[in-house]
Amino acid sequence: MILQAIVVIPFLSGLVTLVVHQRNLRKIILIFTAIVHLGLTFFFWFTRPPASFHGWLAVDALGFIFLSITSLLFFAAAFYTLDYLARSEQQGKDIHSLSAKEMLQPEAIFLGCLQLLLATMTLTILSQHVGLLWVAIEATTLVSAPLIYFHKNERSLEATWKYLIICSVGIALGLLGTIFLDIATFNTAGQRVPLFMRELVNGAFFLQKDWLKGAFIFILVGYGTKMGLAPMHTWLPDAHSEAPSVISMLLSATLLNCAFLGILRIHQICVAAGIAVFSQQLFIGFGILSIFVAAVFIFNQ
Amino acid sequence: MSYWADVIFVLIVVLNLGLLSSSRLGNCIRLVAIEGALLGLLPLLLQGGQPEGRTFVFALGSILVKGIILPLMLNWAVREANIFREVEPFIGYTVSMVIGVVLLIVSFWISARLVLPIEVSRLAVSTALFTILVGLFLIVSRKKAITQALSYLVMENGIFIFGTMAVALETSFMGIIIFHINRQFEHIDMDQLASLKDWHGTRHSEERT
Amino acid sequence: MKWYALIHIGLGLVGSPLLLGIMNRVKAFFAGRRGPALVQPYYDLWKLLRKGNVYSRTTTWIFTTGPMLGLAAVLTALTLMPFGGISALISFKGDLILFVYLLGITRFFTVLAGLDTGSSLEGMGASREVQFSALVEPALLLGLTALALETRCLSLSVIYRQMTTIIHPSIISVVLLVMVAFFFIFLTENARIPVDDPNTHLELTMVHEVMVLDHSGIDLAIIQYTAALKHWIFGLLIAGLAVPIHTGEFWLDTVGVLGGIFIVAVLVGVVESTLARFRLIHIPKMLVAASVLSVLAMILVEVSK
Amino acid sequence: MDFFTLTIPWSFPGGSFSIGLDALSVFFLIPLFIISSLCVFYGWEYLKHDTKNKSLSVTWFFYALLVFSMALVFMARNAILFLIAWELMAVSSFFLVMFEGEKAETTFAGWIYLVATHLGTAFLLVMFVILGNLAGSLEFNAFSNIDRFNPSLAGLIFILAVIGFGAKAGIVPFHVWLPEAHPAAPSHVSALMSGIMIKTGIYGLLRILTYLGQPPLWWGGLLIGSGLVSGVLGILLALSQHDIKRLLAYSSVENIGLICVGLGIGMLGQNTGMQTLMFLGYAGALLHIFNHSLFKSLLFLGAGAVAHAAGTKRMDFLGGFLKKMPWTAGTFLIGAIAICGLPPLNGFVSEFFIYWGSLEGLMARSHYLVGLFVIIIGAGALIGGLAVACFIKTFGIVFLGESRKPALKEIREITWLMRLPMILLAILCLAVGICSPWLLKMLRPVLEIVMAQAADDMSLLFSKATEALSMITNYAVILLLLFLGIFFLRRWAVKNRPIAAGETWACGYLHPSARMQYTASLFTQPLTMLFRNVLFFRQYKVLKGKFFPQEGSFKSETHDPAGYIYQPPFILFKIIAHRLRLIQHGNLHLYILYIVITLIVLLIWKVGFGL
Repeated sequence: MILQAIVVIPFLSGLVTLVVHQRNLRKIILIFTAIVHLGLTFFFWFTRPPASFHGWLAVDALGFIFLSITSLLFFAAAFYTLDYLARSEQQGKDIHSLSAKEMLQPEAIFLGCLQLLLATMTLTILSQHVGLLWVAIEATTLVSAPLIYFHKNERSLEATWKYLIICSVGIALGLLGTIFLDIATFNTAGQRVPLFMRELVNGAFFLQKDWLKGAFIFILVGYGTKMGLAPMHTWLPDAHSEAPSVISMLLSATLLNCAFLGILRIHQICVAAGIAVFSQQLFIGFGILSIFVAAVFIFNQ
Repeated sequence: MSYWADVIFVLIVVLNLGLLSSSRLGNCIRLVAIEGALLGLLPLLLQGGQPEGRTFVFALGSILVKGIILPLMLNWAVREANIFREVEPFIGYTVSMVIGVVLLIVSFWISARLVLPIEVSRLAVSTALFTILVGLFLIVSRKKAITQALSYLVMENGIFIFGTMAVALETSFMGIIIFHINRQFEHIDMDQLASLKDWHGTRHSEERT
Repeated sequence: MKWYALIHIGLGLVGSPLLLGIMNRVKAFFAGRRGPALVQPYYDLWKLLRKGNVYSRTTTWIFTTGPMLGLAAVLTALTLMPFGGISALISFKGDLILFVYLLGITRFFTVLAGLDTGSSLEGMGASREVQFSALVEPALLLGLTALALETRCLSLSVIYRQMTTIIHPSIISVVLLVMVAFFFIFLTENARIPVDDPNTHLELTMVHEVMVLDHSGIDLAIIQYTAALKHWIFGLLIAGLAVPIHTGEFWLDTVGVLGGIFIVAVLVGVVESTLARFRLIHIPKMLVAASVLSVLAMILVEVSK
Repeated sequence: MDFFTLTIPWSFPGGSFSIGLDALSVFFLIPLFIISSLCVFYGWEYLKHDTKNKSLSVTWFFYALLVFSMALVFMARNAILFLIAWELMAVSSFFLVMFEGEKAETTFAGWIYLVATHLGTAFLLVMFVILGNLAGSLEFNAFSNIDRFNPSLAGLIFILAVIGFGAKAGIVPFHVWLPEAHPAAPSHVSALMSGIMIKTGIYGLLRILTYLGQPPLWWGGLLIGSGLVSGVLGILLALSQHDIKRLLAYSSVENIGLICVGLGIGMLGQNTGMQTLMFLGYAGALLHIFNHSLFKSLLFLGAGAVAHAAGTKRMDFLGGFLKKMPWTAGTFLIGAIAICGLPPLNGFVSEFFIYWGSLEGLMARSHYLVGLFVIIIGAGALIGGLAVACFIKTFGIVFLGESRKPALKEIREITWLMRLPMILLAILCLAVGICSPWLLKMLRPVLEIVMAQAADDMSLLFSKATEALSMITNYAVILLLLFLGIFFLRRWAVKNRPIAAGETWACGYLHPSARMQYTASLFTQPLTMLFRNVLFFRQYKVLKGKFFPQEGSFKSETHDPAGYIYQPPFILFKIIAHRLRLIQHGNLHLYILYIVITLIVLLIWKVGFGL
């Protein structure tokens, strides 16, 4: 039951913040969510909660690392945002230097989406079903779009638009990968393996190798775009430079992890299915390419 | 039963090729609408035996949305931004056709590798792959934001074909989820478009600053 | 303690100024004049010892310690030098390295003393001296190594004792080459004509003399005595090779070597009066020639074995 | 082997915090602690005036970190720990070099230093990986029981070690950072760096050599070759420098060259089985490491004091400092005599061993080795001669004569706190020079490790060496006694002679000025002209006016030939990086095109060909 709480609470508080009008009430809700989330994660450190929602949500070892990172960082981001909002408010009022077009995203939407982002990220981490994982990642993209579009000027609109288009193309490929995985589970023997991580890993040997490879490629490219692997990283610098610093911190620190988690899940399946060499080669290739591209661009900034 | 499915698949391939070569926006929207409607029928045919009620509702829903609602919204956006012709796309139409054929060959070749376990028509995988690749290609090769949204829809259709196959393979729950999420995305897409009517991928930060 | 080695050191201390006298007398003879008395250098030294000193205001304690340390180093080097076949006061394996570096100390401090006065002329002399000495050291060490390779032992006294006893045809060519190399080094180290003119009066042309330009009184005496001793040491180096006989009779050998040294002095006098000064850029070639000769000697030794 | 080991389990994969002390480590730790503690006194006073806007606590933190990391390098017994300490040393010394970061050339020097050390570390990384999987674990004692190597692999490991450690030690092709970084650092730091830090490279090389077993012939040859080239090129470049600290940095390159020659001779002895050759080579190298750390730090402290007092490091602006800074001048003189290897001091002892070693090698009469030893003796003597010239120039131009730029601020002798370390170091140099036989006895355990041989059959060698050293000590004493004798004789003789003061004789020129004195570059101009095709010698002459000559100017400088090796690769990388920038042009379509291309390529490659 607690497991559902850690997802539902941020979701509800996000919706409430969207609606509520008083400024400091919103802030209280934000702080409350951050504390509750961190408290629950801390609690999970001691007693690993049982799977809930008949197997769809569970905290496995891999997910737990990401969960602790995400909640800790969100906790920090929450406090930082309070001050950030106050300062940008101040900036907007007194110096009027912001160009006329420069308006700020209404605070309600900003804080609301922030909490929804936390909810969706927690959902991604906890989901054991591959399909649910895809839905959660899609949700994180949609929720984070308005966050990037905080300073409403022409450049951040363009950055958001790029972020949306490229990430949705990526996620569409991710969806295709999930479907490939689903088809891969249907083998000649006729019995089906449900798309739950536990069954997939145990029954991995019976999956069709070709479809599994196809699934891996699509998911790697799809979620790789979201994660910012080398050839697909092009949206990352633009989006992060336009987004407010706290958001780019959250994006790069936690959101990329969730996308990476998606890839790691499929990697688990590949390892179980015995084609580990195939996936490892790709990982190494993309890794080196990303390091090289990053080095070149850092050198030039 | 699979005969009809093959007909639909061939029709979809033809529609995609048509999309590649058409320069008028209205025409493109109409092609995508027909393609959406055809795809709506697919789950019924692929079901093989007696289609249950759920897939029936599902097919009807998808025809309704893909065939009618989305084109209307796109047309509204086109009228709103009063742009009717795709002006000098990155890659010319004839060249797009050639690339379309190449993509067809590639998708057939890859689908030959990905043998389907069940006796769904051989065309299914290749048509799906082809539609996705055409969608991706259109996003890249067309300048207008609206055309990009359109080509994103084409890619959705491609995935939908895969989805229907999966649905045929009893993962209906997945299909429904896919369906709703995409709708929400299209909606957000639309209002963004309204405010970006003249935008067509201007050059960004590095050069100007 | 070999007491007779002390005699040789005494001979060196007393006889070294005589060499200068001989050289001047030979030059005078070639020039057709009577020339100064043989013992004239002794008179000069005695005169300088009794004169007063004039110190430049820019000089410091280095100006006075330079010559003294130079003399001390040369005296220690003298104790190392074997007198022809007869071994030196103290000899140990590897003393030829110490010998070369002791001469290095003399050079180091005479140049520093020269620089202390801060005059541009002394600077010029110092820079030339430093250039030549940087090339003399390899030549000297290679020469000694050639001898060591020939006689297969590393102590100066043992080398010279071996050298004089075994006389057979192959050794003569090696000895000749090394002697010529040592002769070049003799001319450079002691500032003889082809390298530098000891009694010129134009400061711009001097090398060794200009560094001691500002010394006066007892410092000048010390420097001149050090120069004389260096003549004696290098003379010994060459004479030890030139006089091959080693009768075992102490007095006879000593007289033989003394004769050798004086012949070397006469030879230098002859060279001084016949040759004119080389241009400064040719002198490095001459010094490199010296080291090449020693290397050639080594190759001959290798080949003959 | 280690008489003290401490192993703490450590969660780092493959690594373990295992440190140990054996004779070799202790031999390197002693100079480290001596010099670092002395430099603290010096540095305290030296930095006191520069606190206008820099917080000293940061620099002293990094100073402590540097000393700690160097000690850790000497004690590390695990490859990972060694590399961590190595990296820590590089980073902390980088921050120390950047103390005067506001100057442009300091940042430039710091940047080159950082890049050079990390390139070197990359080679070390590869070497430790090879050694690691050969020995099965990354522990050093696991390396030692690798019984047999196939020769090509051992050769590769040796090459990597020479490049990796050579980059830190400053062997010629990799020495480019040394003359940049050392002058830029504050003097007490460059004293520590030049004294000890470049020795960590030699320590690493020695440590790895003990694991590689019997060295083949070409290893010794390589070390001797690179040593001689470093020696000659180092001293030639030192000769032609105007900046006093750059001069000292280049002379460090020369001394490292001599150390490598010693090591090379030792390895030749090990290969050909000639005991004396091996003993003399290694003993010479180790002694020179110890001696060099002493007199080089003394010289750097002296140079720092001069630069600090005068405000500039250019020798041509200095002059006549002996009269104003007697203590600094005295200690600098002792350092200069020591580094030239002149007898009474410690420099001579190690050079004596190296020459003696090469002479012994010559005696061994193996034909093709004779050529090598002749070259060593010839080049060694040349290096000695040039070193004498170089340090006569340094001492003469800076301390003797008149001050060339009277306008400089009033020069005062440094305070006692700075003088004390220099005097102590000078005394140490003299002490090591005089009582070298006892020092050799202390060296015995270290030599056992390096020569990987039992001590007993070395006793004959030891007795011969100590006998020679005691002779040298006697001669040093004779020299000093003679000097005292002459000194008192002279005082007695001069007692009642008139002493007059006058003007330096400038052959009749009426009003000589201080500017007429010889400058640094002019002093060594004959020598640098002799070797001008080795050094990149540039002269800039400006002569205005054809008939009525106005003012002209002359400037000559020598560039490091090795600098030109590293120019092209860095320019190439800059061009590539600039060209690659175009990927990020902001055009959405092409972004998606990248994704599509990756997808299709992967699909075709992986699924299509079914690889």
